[in-house]
Amino acid sequence: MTETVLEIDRVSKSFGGNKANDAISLTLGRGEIVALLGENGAGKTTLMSILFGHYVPDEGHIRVAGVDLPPGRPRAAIHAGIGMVHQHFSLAPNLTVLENVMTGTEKLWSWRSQTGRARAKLKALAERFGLVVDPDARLGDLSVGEQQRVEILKALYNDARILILDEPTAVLTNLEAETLFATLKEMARQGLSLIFISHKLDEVMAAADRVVVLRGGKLVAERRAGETSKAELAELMVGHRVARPVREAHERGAPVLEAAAVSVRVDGVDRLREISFRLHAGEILGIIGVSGNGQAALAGLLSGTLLRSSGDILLYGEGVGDLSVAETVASGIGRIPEDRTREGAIGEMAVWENAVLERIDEPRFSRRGLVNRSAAVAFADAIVRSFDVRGGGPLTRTRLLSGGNMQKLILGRNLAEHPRILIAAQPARGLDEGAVAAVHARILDARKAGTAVLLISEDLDEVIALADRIQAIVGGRLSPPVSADEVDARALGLMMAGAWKKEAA
Amino acid sequence: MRFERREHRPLFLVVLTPLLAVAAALALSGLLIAAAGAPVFEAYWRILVGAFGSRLSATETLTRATPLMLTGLAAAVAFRARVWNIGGEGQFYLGAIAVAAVGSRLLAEAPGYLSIPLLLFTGAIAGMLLLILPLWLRLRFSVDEVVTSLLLNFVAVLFVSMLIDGPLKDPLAFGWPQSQSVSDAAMLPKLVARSRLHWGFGIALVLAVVIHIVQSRTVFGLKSRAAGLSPEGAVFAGVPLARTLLLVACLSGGLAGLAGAVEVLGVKGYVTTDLSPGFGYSGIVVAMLAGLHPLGVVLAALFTATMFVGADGMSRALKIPTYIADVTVALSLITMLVAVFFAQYRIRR
Amino acid sequence: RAATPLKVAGIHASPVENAWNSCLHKALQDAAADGAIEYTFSEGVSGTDYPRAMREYAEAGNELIIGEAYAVEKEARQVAADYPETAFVLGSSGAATGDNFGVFGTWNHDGAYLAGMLAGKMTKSNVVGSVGAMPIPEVNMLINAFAAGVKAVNPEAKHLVTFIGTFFDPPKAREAGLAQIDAGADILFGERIGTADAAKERGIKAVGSLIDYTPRYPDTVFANALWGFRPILNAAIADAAAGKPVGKDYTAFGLMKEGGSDIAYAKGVAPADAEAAMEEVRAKIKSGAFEVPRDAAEPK
Amino acid sequence: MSIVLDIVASIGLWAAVLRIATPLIFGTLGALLCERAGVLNLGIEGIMTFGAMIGWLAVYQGADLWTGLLVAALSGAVFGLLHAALTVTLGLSQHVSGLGVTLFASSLSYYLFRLLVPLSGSPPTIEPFAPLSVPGLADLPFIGPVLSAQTPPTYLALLLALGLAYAIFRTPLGLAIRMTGENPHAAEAQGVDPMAVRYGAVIVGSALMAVGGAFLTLSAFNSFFPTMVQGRGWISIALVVFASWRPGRALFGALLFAFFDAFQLRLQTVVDGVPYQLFLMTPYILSIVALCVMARHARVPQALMQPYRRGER
Ligand SMILES: Nc1ncnc2c1ncn2[C@@H]1O[C@H](COP(=O)(O)OP(=O)(O)OP(=O)(O)O)[C@@H](O)[C@H]1O
Ligand SMILES: Nc1ncnc2c1ncn2[C@@H]1O[C@H](COP(=O)(O)OP(=O)(O)OP(=O)(O)O)[C@@H](O)[C@H]1O
Ligand SMILES: [Mg+2]
Ligand SMILES: [Mg+2]
Repeated sequence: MTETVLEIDRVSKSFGGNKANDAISLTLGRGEIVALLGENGAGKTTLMSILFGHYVPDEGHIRVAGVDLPPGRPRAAIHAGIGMVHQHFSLAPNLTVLENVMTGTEKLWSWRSQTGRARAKLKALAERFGLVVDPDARLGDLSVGEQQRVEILKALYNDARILILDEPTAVLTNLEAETLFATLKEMARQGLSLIFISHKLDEVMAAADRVVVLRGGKLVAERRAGETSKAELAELMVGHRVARPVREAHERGAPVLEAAAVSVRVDGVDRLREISFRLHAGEILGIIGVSGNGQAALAGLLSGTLLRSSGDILLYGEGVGDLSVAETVASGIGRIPEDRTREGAIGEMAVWENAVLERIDEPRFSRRGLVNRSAAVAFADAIVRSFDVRGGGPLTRTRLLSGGNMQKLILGRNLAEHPRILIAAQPARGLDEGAVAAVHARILDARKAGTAVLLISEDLDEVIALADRIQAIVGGRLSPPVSADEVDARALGLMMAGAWKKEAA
Repeated sequence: MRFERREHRPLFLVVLTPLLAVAAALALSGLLIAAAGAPVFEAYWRILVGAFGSRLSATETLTRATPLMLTGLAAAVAFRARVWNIGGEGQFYLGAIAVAAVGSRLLAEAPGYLSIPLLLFTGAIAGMLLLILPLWLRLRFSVDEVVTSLLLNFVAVLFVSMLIDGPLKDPLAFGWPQSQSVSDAAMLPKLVARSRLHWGFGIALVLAVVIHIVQSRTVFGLKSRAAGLSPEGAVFAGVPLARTLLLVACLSGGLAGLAGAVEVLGVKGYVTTDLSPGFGYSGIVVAMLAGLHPLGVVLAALFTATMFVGADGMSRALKIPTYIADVTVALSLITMLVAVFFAQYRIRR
Repeated sequence: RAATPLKVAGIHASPVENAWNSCLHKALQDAAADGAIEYTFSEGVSGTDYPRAMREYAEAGNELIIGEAYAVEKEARQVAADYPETAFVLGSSGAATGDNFGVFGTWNHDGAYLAGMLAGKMTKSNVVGSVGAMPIPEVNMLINAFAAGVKAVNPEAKHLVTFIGTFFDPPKAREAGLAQIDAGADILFGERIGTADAAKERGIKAVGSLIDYTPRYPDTVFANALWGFRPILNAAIADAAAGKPVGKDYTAFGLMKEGGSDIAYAKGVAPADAEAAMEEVRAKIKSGAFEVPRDAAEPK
Repeated sequence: MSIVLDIVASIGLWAAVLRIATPLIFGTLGALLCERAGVLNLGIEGIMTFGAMIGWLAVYQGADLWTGLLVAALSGAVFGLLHAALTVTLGLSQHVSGLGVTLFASSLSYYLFRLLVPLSGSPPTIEPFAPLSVPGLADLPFIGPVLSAQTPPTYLALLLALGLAYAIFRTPLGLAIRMTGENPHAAEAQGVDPMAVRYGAVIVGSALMAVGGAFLTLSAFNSFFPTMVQGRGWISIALVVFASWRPGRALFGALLFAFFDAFQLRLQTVVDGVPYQLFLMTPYILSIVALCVMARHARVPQALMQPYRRGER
C-alpha cells in the first residue's frame, strides 16, 4: 500500500444520548479514493465534521501524515491540507466567487488582499482540474452545479491534499455527476487523497478504490471496490439483505388526471409550455428530466401551489380550474414534495402537527376553528405505527427525525388516506438504500391499490424500476410517453436531452 | 465550551433559574447601591415594600404592569409567527393619539358604555395600520421588518408630536404640546378606588388568556406558527401565507395600539410625547422573558413592573439617585435572559 | 415648630441639570443647608411615574411637595385631592386648586426685558436672536420680553427666533445659535443652555436665562435674566409650616418687584448710557412704576 | 427661493453639517461594523450615552481630551463585550439584548454621573476640543473655511469612514467580516473563527459608537447632560440601512441627515409654518424607501441577527 496520509483513530462522538460515532478507525492512502457508505444517520457527516474540526470528538485522534491534529480547529485542518465540500453548501450568495474562495486564505491582518494573485491562482486551478467558473460572478447567480465547483475549488485553493466530499452528487444531474467523478479521478491520479460520501451505489462502485461502511455509528465493514458488489454493500449498510421491490404487471384503470396544453409562468418566465399527459388509476407515470427543466413547476402546479397561465386540467374526467392546496387535498390528491425539510415538514413543529396541517380544516380535526388535538394525535400515531416511523412519537419535534424517517412520515400522511392520485417528487432523494427500498415498496403498494402515481424523478434507475410509462421534461416541454418496458437508460438519457423533438419533427 | 439544547427541562431548573437571575441582578445593583453609601439589605427590603408594601404601591405596580402586558403580548404574538415587530412603541403612540382624537371629538358626548369599547377598538385599529405597512413591505419587497418597524417608531412619535403641536393641540393646556382630553365618561373605571389601577388591567389579563387559547387550541394559532416557522412548509400545507401573517400583524399591532388606548383611557385622558417610558420596547423584553408564552407575559410584565416600581420607591426612601430603578430593571432583564437561556441549554465542553 | 425642619420633597421631571429644575433644586438645597427644611428629591421622573412619586412622598410624611405639573396637570390635582394633609406647590400654567394645591409660574421676563435694553444698544449688525425649547407660554413671554426690551431702545433691530423642539439637547441649541449668527445676529438670548457656546465660539455676546451663566462663560454672557425660586419657596414653606392653605398662586413672589427675579450683568460691557437707561427702568419696575408687557403669544 | 439658496451657499451651513454629522458618522460606522459581521447592535443609544458621560468625566478629572476619547472607546468596548457575550456566545436574540444594553448603559451612566459629580447650579464644564485648521486644506476656497471650523474628532470621523471602507472591501480581515455576516458556517469552514470575528466587530463597533457619544461632550458641547444623546443612536441604525451597509454611503447618509438638520435650523430663522417634525421625519422615511429599493438586490448581510452556534444544525 502507498504511504498513509490520514489516520482516524478510535474516534467517538455522541449527541445527547445518541452515539453518532463509536470508536471509528480509518486510514487513507496517498492518491486513494475512499467511499463512505451508510444509512441516513449512520454518522458519516459527523465523522467528516470531526475530521475537519467542526466538531470536537469525545474520544480519539486524527493524525495527518503522522501528526496529531488539534481537535475542533478547522484552521488547523486546513493547514494540514484537508479540504471539505459540505453536504449543505457553505457559500455566501452575496459575495463573488473569488471572495468566497479567498476568505480565510490570507494572513488576516495584512494590509491588502492580493486579489490579482488569487485570481490567477484560481484560474490555474480551474484549468488544471477542468472546473471552470467566472471568478467575478456573484455566487447567488450561479447554478447548483457551478456552486458545487466553487466548493471544490475552495478546497483546492487551500492546497488541499486530502479532499472530503459529503454527498457531492445529491443535487447534481447524472451528467454533472459523471463529469465530477472524472475530475475526482484525475485529482487522485495527481496525488490527492479523497473521501466521498454517497448513497448511490453505482457511483461508489465506479469511482472508489475502497469502500467503508458505517452502521449505527460503528464501522462495520471495509471492502476493496473490486472485491464487492452493490448487493453486498447494501446488506452491509442496513444489516440485512435489501432488495428493491419489483414492479409486477397490473391492469391500469380509467384516466384520473389529464393535462391538456397547460402552461405555467412564474415571475415572467415560462416554466411549463403546453404540456399534456394522461394519468391512469393504478399506474405510475414517470417524469424524468434534468433539474431546472420544469419539474418543480409541474409538481407545484399539481400540488396546488402554482397557477396555470393557460391550458386545461381534467380531474376524474371533469375540467377543474386552478385548485388550491386545500382543494387539491380534498380531491384525494396526495403530495410528496421534492424538498422534505423545506416544504414537506416543519422541523420545529411536532410530528402530529405536521401530520395533520394540510387537513386541519377538515371537521374531524377541527371544529369552529378549534383544533381537535386528540383526533390529530391519534391520526399521527396511526401513521407512526403503520409506516414504521422510528425515532419518536406524535409529540416529538419533527426536526429530531432522520431524513428517512421524516420521508416516511410524509409518505404516511398521504398514503394513510388512500389517495386516488399521488404526486411524488424525488421521493427517495438523499435516502439510504434501505429507506429507498421501503419508500419504493409503499409506492408500488399504492399503485396496486389503484392509486394513480405521478413520479417526478431525476434518478433513472428509480424511474425504470417503478414507472409503467415515462415522459421526459425538457425546457418546460413534455415528451410523448414511452412504455418503461421498451426503453433502457441510454434511450432515457437521449430523451432527457430532448431527442424526441427531432423524431417528432 | 459549547451549548447543547435540552430536550427536557427539569422542573427544578424552571423554578431555580429565575430566582438565581433575580438574586444576581440584586447582587449587582447592590454594589451600586453600596457605592451610593446606602445600606444594601435595607434597600432590598425597600424594593419589596416599594412594590407591594402598601395599597398604593401594589396598585401602582399593577398599573404599570398593564401596558407592559399588552405590549408584551403584542411582541409575543408576532414573534411566535416570526413577524419581528419592533414597532410596538410607535403602535402604542398611534393607538393613543387615535383614541385622543376620536375621544375628544367624535365621541366626546357619547356615554361610556358606547365610547369605551369604540375607543379601545379605534386604538387597536391605529396600531394595526402601523404594523401592516412593514408587513406589506416584507411580503412585497422582502424588506426586513425589524428595521422598518423600528424606523416607524420615530416617524409615529414625530407624527404624534406634530398633531399635538397642531390640529389636536389642547387650547386649554396653556400652550404645552398635549392633545385634547377624552371625555370623563370615556375613562375606564377604576378597579380600586383612590388609586390609578383601572379596568385595563383586567382587559390585559383576559386578553392574555384568550391569546393563550388562540395559540394553543385554534387552527389560526397552528397556522400562524407554521407560517412563522417555515413559510415554504406552510404554503405547501395550504396555509395562506400572506393572509395569516397579515392577521398576525393585525393582532400584534392591535395589541400594541390597544396598550396606548388603555393607557390614555385608564390613566391619563390625553396624549403627550412622554406618555410612554418605552413601553413598546420593554414589551419586547417582556415577551422574550416569557418565552413568548402569553401567560408567561403576564408574569414577566408583573416582574418588570415590580422591579421598577420597587426600585423607584427604594431610591426615594433611601435618597439615592432615582436612576437606580432603571439600572436594576436593566440588570434583572439581562440576568433573566441569561437564566432563561441556561434553563434551555446545557454546557458541554 | 421651627425646631423640627419642614419635610420637603422635590420631584423633577427632568434631570436637575436642566436650568429651570436647577433653580428649584438649588433653592431647596440652600434652604436645607439653612436648616429651614429637610430636602429629598427624585429626578428624571416620567409623566407615567410622576403621580406615583407624588403619592409616595405624601405617604412618606413629607409636608410640602415642590415640583412641576406641566405634563400632568390633571393627575397632579387628583393626587392633591387624595392627600389633603400634604401641601403641593408646583410649577404650572394652570390655576391653584383647593386648599393644598398651589402653583407658580416662571416669570423672569423683567430681567429679560432689561437685558434686551442692553442688547439693543450693543448690537452692531442690528440683528439679535433667541433660542428656545418649545413655544410654550412661559418661554414665549420671556423671549417676547427680551425682544420688547431690544425694540424699546432700538426700534430698527431685527429679532430672530429658533425653537429646537426639545428641552434637552445642548449641542442642538448651540447649532441653532450658530445658525442665527450665520444669519447675522451678534447678540444671542439663550433660553436654552448651549446657545452661549455658539456665541463664545464666534466671539459675540450672549444673554443667559434663569441662572447666572456669566461665571460659566465669563467673556461671553454679559447679562442674565435671573429667576430666583427662593422667595416662592420661602413663602410656600412659611404657609405650610404655619398650617395655612397653600392653594394659591405664588408666581408673584418670583417677580422682580418682590425680589424674585432680577438682572445680573457685567458692568462696563454695554455702553454707559445704555446701562444708565436700563438701571432707570429697573428701578421703576422694582417700585412698581413700570410693568414689562406680558405677551405669551408665539414670537415670530 | 433665494433665501434657500443663500442658506445652502453659506459656509456656516456646511460647517454645521460636518459638526452635526460627526457623532452620526461614528455611530453609523460602529453599527455598520457590527452588522457586517452579522450582529445587530441596538445597544448603540445607551453606549453613546455612556461614552458621552465617561469621556467627559475623564477629562473633568484631569485627563486630556484624547485620553477622554480613549476612555469612552474603552467603555464602549466593554458594553460591546457584554452584547457579544449575550448574542454571540449565548446566541440570545440580538434585538432584545441590544435593548437591554441600551437600558443598562444609559441608566448606569446617569447613576454614576450623579454619584460622582455632585450638582449645584449649572453642570460643570471642561475645555472642549478647539477647531483645527490644517495648513493646505485651510486655504482651499469654501472647503477651507468649512473644514477649519471643525475639531480633530471630525477629521477622525471622515478618515475613519474611508479607512473602514478600505478595510471592509480591500483587506483579508474585511472579507472575513463580510463572510461572517453572510454565512458564518462558510467562514468557519474556511478557517475563520466566526465567533472571534463577531466578538471583534461588536467590540470595535461599540467603541466607535461610544466615541460618537463622547464627541457630544468633548467637542459639540462641554458638559454632560442626561438624555443628551437624543436618539442619535437610533438614527445611526437607520443610516446603516440607508447606506446599504457600505461605509462610503454611510458617510453620505450621515452628511445628508445632518444637512437636513442644519438646514432646518437655518430655515426656521427665516420662514415659519412648516412643523419641524416633518423635517425630522425625513431621514427615517428615506431609509425605509431606500430599503425597499435595495431589498430586491438582497444585499443585506444574510446572517444578520442569526445566532451562530458551533456544531448545531
Ligand atoms: N449537531 C447535532 N446535534 C444533535 N444531533 C446530531 C447533530 N449532528 C448529527 N446528529 C445526529 O447524529 C447522527 C448522525 O448524523 P450524521 O449527520 O452524521 O448522519 P449521516 O450519516 O451523515 O446521514 P445522512 O446520510 O442523512 O447525511 C444522527 O442521528 C443525527 O441526528
Ligand atoms: N423565481 C426564479 N428566479 C430566478 N430563477 C429561478 C426562479 N425559479 C426557478 N429558477 C431557476 O430556473 C431554473 C428552472 O426552474 P424550474 O423550477 O422550472 O425547474 P426545476 O427542474 O423544477 O428545478 P429544480 O429541480 O432545480 O428545483 C432552475 O435553475 C431554477 O433554479
Ligand atoms: Mg450526512
Ligand atoms: Mg427539479
